[in-house]
Amino acid sequence: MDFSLVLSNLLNPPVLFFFLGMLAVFVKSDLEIPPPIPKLFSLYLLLAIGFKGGVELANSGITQPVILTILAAIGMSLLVPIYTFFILRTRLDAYNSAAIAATYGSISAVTFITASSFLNALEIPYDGYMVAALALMESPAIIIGLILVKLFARGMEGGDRTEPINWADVLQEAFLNGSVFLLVGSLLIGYLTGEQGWHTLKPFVQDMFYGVLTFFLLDMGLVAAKRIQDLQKTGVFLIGFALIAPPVNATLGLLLARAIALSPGDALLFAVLCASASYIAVPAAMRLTVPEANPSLYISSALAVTFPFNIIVGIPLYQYEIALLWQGNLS
Amino acid sequence: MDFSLVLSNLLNPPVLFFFLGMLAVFVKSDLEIPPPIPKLFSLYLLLAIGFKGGVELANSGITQPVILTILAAIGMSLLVPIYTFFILRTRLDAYNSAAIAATYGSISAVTFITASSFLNALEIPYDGYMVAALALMESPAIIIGLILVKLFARGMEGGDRTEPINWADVLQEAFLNGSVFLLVGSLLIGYLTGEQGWHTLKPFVQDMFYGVLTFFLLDMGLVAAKRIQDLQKTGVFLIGFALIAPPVNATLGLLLARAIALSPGDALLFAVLCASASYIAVPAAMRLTVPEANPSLYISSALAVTFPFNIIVGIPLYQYEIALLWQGNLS
Amino acid sequence: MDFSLVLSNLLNPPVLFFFLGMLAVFVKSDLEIPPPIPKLFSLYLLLAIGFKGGVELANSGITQPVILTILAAIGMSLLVPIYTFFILRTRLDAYNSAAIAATYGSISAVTFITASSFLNALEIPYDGYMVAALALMESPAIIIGLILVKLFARGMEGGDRTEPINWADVLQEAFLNGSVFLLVGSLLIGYLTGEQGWHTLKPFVQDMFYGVLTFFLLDMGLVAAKRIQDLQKTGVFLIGFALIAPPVNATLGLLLARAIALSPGDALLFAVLCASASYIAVPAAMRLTVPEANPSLYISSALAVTFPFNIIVGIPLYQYEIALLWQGNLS
Amino acid sequence: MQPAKRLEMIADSIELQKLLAGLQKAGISRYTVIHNVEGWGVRGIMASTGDVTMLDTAYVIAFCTPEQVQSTVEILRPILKRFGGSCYVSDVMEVKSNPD
Amino acid sequence: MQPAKRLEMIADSIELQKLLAGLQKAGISRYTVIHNVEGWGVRGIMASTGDVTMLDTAYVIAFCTPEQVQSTVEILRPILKRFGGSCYVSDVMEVKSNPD
Amino acid sequence: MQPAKRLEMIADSIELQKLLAGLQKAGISRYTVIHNVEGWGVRGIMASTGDVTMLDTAYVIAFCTPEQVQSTVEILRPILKRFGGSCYVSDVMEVKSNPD
Ligand SMILES: Nc1ncnc2c1ncn2[C@@H]1O[C@H](COP(=O)(O)O)[C@@H](O)[C@H]1O
Ligand SMILES: Nc1ncnc2c1ncn2[C@@H]1O[C@H](COP(=O)(O)O)[C@@H](O)[C@H]1O
Ligand SMILES: Nc1ncnc2c1ncn2[C@@H]1O[C@H](COP(=O)(O)O)[C@@H](O)[C@H]1O
Ligand code: NA
Ligand code: NA
Ligand code: NA
Repeated sequence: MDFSLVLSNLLNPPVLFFFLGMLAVFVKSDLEIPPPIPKLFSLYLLLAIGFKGGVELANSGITQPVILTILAAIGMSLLVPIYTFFILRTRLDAYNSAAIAATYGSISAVTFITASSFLNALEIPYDGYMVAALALMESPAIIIGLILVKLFARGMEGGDRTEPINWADVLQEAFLNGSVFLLVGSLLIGYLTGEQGWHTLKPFVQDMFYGVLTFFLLDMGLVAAKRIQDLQKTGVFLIGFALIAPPVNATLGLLLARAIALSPGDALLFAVLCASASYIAVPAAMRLTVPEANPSLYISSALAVTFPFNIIVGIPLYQYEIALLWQGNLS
Repeated sequence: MDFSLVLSNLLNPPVLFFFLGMLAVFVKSDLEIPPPIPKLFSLYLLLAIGFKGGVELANSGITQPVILTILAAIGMSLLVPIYTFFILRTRLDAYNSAAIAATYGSISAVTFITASSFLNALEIPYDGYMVAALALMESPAIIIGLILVKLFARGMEGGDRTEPINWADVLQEAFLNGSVFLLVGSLLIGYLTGEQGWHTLKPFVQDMFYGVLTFFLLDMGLVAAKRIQDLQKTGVFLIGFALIAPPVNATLGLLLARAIALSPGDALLFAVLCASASYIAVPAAMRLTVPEANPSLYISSALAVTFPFNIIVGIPLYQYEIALLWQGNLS
Repeated sequence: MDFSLVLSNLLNPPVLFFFLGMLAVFVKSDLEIPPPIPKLFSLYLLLAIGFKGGVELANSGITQPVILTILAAIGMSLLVPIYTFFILRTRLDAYNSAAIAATYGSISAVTFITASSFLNALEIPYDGYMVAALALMESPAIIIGLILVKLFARGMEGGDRTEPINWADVLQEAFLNGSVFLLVGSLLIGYLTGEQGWHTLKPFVQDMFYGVLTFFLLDMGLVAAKRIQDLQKTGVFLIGFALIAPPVNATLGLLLARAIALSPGDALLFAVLCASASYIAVPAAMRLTVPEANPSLYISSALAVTFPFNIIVGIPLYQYEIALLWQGNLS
Repeated sequence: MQPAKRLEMIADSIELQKLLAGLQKAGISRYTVIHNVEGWGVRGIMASTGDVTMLDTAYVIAFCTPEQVQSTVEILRPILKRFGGSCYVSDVMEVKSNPD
Repeated sequence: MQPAKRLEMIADSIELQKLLAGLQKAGISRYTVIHNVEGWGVRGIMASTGDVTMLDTAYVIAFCTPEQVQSTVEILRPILKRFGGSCYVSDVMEVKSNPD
Repeated sequence: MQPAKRLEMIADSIELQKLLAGLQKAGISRYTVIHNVEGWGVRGIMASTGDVTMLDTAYVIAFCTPEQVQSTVEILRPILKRFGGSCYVSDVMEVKSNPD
C-alpha cells in the first residue's frame, strides 16, 4: 500500500480543515460554527450532490450497468444492517443494536465526496451515476433497522413494542425525512433538467462545492472531537466495531463490485458507500422511530470513529485492495 | 398559446425546486430551511438584483425610454391598488382591502427574475434598467394603501383612525423599510460604480445568483404550501381575486407598455411587475402601518396563489398576449 | 495628496456598502443582518484571508524579507500598545487603557483588505506574504495588554489583581481564541497545500471574496453607526485618540518599513496594519482576560472611529506619505 | 392582569411535531418555538449537538389558562415518556390588552 | 437573593422598536431579545412564518424591580392593543453579585 | 408534578464556559443554551452586539431541584461578579414522565 497515497488523500484542504477542527477542540480553542450555519451547509451539500448526480444520470442514461449498480447498492444497504445487528447484539440491547446497524447500512455523503476527490487526484475515472446509488442506500437501511427492532425487541424493558409496526411512520421516515427527500428530489431535478439545468446551477453547485465542503468539514472536525468524549463511556467494544466494520463492509462491497464488473473508480466509491456510516439522515430517523436507542452511541461511532477512519486509512486501503483485486482484470 | 413555452418555463431548476418545496409539505416531509437562512437569501437577492440593475442603468444612461418606463411603472403601482381596493371592499373591511390592494400594487422580485430567465431561454432581449422600474414600484403602492385606509376606514370598529395620518411613519415605512432601502441603495451603488464595480462583484451577484434563487424558491415552496391551509379559511373570494387580478393587471400593463412602445422583452417584464404581488416589503410595511389588517390574508394570497399562478400560467400567458399585441408592430 | 485617490478608494462597492449601512441607521431604516449571519461572514473572511496568505507564502518561500517583515510586524504590535497605554492612562483607568492599547496594537483584517483593493486599483504590486504579518500581530498585542494590566492595575478598585497572572489563560486567549486559531490554521493549511489546494478552493475563497466582504461591510456600517451613540458618552478624549493614533502608528510603521526596505505596496499594507485596530479577536480576548474594562470603549473606538477613518482618510494619506518617503528611493 | 400558566417544553425538534399536536389537541393553539437551542440532557454530553446531524433541540413556550394545564399535561406525558424531553409549568400574570 | 419580576413579551420584530422604546420610557434599559422565534398566535396559523416575508417574531425578556411593573404595563398595553403581541409578568429571585 | 426551580443566566458567550463549569460543579448537568440573543445591559447600549465582534450573548436555562439552588448560587456568584451577567431563580412544577 503506497504511503504517498495516504498523504495525497490527507493533504487536500477540506480534509486538513477537518483536522483543524479536531485540533481546535483538543487545544480548547473557542472556535465554533454557530447554528444553524452547519445545517445550511448540509442542505447545500445534499442539494449539490443530488443535482450533480441527476445531471450525470441524465447524461449516462439509465442503462443496465446503472441498474445493476443501484441494485447492488440497495443489496448492501440491506445486508450490512442485518449481519452487523447480530454482532452488535452480543453486547448491546436490541434497540441500540438495530439503530447502530441501520447507521452502518446507510452512507456518509462527505466520505463519498472525499473518495471522489481522491480519485480525481489520481486521475482515475468514475461514473457520476454512483450518486444515484448513494441516494438509494439511506432508506433501505432505515427500514431494516426498524424491522430488526420489531423482530427482536419484544418483551424488553420499555418494550411496549408488542404493538404492530406503524408502517406509515416508518416509510415516512425512511423516504421523506428531510435529508433523503432533498437528496432524492435534487437528483430528480438534475435528471429532468440535464445539461441545461447544469448550465444554470454549475457556478453554485460545482464551483462553490469544495469551499462549502471545507467549512462543513471544519465543523465536522469540531463535532467529531467533542464526540470522542462520549465514546470513552461506550467502551472499547463499540470503538472496535466502528473501526472494523468499515474495512469488512468495504471488502464485501468490493467483492460484489468485482462480480458486477464495476470499473476500479466506481468500485472505490461503492466500497466507500458500504464502509461509511450515516450521521445525517439515519440519526434523525432513529431518534423518531427507535427513541429507546441512545443517540450518543450511533452518532458518535459514525462521526468520531468511522468517518475519520475512512478518511485517513480507509480510502487508500480500499484503493489498495482494488489494485489487487482488479489486477487480474487489467492484465 | 404554445404549451412548450409553459413547459420550458417550468423545467428550470429554480422553479422545479419551488415545486419540490411544496411537495415536501404535502407529503409531510420534515424538510425545512432554518431561520435566519431565508432572510440571508432575501437580502442577497435584493442586493444582487439592485446592484445589477444599477450597473445596467449606468450602461444605458438615464434616457427618455428609461424615464418613460419608470413613470409608467409608478403609474401602475398607484393605479392598481386604487381599483383593486374597491373590488376587495365589496367583501372585506377597509383595512384588509387596503393592505391587499397595496400588496398587489407592489411587486415580487422573484417573479420578475423568473420572467427574465424565461426571456433568456427564448433568447428575447430585454433591458437591464427594468430593475429600476421594479425598485420604484414598492413605495408608491405602500403610500396609496395608507391613504386608502385613511379615507375609508373612518368610524370602523377599532377605528381610532380619526387621528391624522402620521406621514413621518408612512414615508419611513414606504421608503426606508429594510427591503426597499437595500434594493434602492444597491441600485444606486451599482449605478455609481458601473462596470468597474461590476467586475468586482460579478462572481458573487451574478454567478451565484441562480443557486441562491434555487434555495430561496425551495423555501418559498415550503412556505407557500403551508400558507395554502390559511387560504381555506379565507374563502373562495380572495382565492378568486388572487387568480384574476394578475392577468388583469398584466393586461393593463401590456396596453400601457404598448402605448409607450416598450420592446416585447421589456413588455413581458413590465407585465410581470404589474401582475405580481409583494410578499417581502409590503407585508412588513402593512404590519406596522395597518396593524388592523390580518397578515394571513395579504401574505397568503400573494405567496400561495398569485406567485405560483404567475410562475406556472402567467408568464407564458403574458408572453402569448405580447405575441398578439406586438404583432402589428412587427409586421 | 491626490484627491482622486480618496475618491477611487471610496467608489468601490464594498466601501460604499459600508456607508449604506451607516446611512440605514441614521435614517432609521430597519435594515439588519440577523445573527449569526455576520459571524458566518467573519469566519469566511478569516479562512479566506488566511488560506490565500498561506498559499502566497508557499509561493514566495520563507525568505529573509518575509522573516524581516514578520519581525517588524511583531515589533510594532508590541510597541504600539506600550506607548499608547501611557497616553490613555492619563485619562482612563489601567484596565480600560490596557484593553484599548491592545486593541490598537492588533489589526483589522478588513482594513487590510480594503488597502489591497486600493493597491490593485492603482496597479501597485504587493506581496501576498503580508498576510503572514497580519496573522502574527494579534497575539502579541493581547499578551502585552495583559502584562500592562498586571503591572499597573495593582491596588485598583476591583483590584484583586494581586494574584499572579494566569499565564495558561492568557496564552490560551492570545493564541487559541477562535479568530486567531482559524486565521493561523488557514494560513498553515494554505502553506501546506500550496498551488494544488488553491486550485480546489479558489472559486470559494477568491471569487466570492468581494461579495462576502460587501455584505460584511454593510453590516459593519450598521454596527459602526449604532456604536457612534456609545461614543458620545465616552467623551472627546477617546474620539480624539481614535483619530490621531492611526496616522501616528502608520507613520511609525512607514519609517520602519522604509528601514527594512519594503516595497511601496508592502509598505502601505504594513502601515495599515499598524494604523488599524482589532474588533474581532482582541475584544473577545479582553472580555475574558480583562473583564474590568468596558467593552463599549474599545469596541466602539476601533469600529466606529478608527475603521472609517482609515478607510476614508487613512489609506490615501498613508499612500501619500509613501510617495514622499520612497521618492528618494525611486529617483 | 390575570393569572395564567406558562408551559415550557424542551425536546428534539424531531419530536416537536408530536408535542405541538398534543398542545393543539389540548386546545392550546398559540405558542412560541425557539429553534436551534443547545442542549445537554440525560442522554450524555450533547444529547443534541444538532448541527451536522440534522438533529436539534427546540424550546417551546405556551401560555395558557390555569384550567388547561391538567389535561395538557396528561396528553404530553406519554409523548415525553416515549421520546424524552422535559416539561415544566409555572405561574404568570397575563397582561391583557384591555385593563381589567 | 432579592425579589424581582420577569417581563416576557412576544411580538413581531417590526413592533419591537415600539415595545423597547416603551420599556426605556418605563425606566427599564436592560433586556434580552431572542430573534427569529417561530410563533403561532391569534391571527391564524403562522401569524409570523417570518422567513420569506421579512417578518419575524421576537421574544423579549426584561427583569425589573417589582415597583417598575405597574407603570411599564400601562405603557405597553396600548402598544400591544394596537399591534398585537402578548406580555406576561412573573416572580423571580435575583441573584446579586454580592450576597445579601 | 413536582416542585423544581428554574435558573436563568444571561452572559457573554465567552463567559459561558465558566458558568457551565460552575453548574457542573454544583451537580447540574442538564441545561439548555440559547445562543445569539441580543442584549442591552449595564455596560451601556449594546453591551453585546455580538456580530462583527465575535462576542455574543447567551441565555442559559437550567431546571434543578430546590435543594440544588443554594450551592449553585454560591458557585456562580463570584463568576458573575468578575465577568458580569445576571442570574435569576424562580419556581416551576416539573412534569415527570411518570404521573406522581
Ligand atoms: N433540567 C434541565 N434544564 C434545562 N434543560 C434541560 C433539562 N433537562 C433536559 N433539558 C433539555 O432537554 C433536552 C433533552 O433532554 P433529555 O430528554 O434529558 O435528553 C436537552 O438536550 C436539554 O436541552
Ligand atoms: N399564549 C401564547 N403562548 C405563547 N406564545 C404566544 C401566545 N400567544 C401569542 N404568542 C406569540 O405571540 C405572537 C403574536 O401573537 P398574536 O398577537 O396572538 O398573533 C405569536 O406568533 C406567538 O409567537
Ligand atoms: N434586567 C435584565 N433583563 C434582561 N436581560 C438582562 C438584564 N440585565 C442584563 N441582561 C442581559 O445580560 C447581558 C449582560 O448584562 P450586563 O452584565 O448588565 O452587561 C445583557 O446584554 C442582557 O442581555
Ligand atoms: Na454503509
Ligand atoms: Na403588482
Ligand atoms: Na494596529
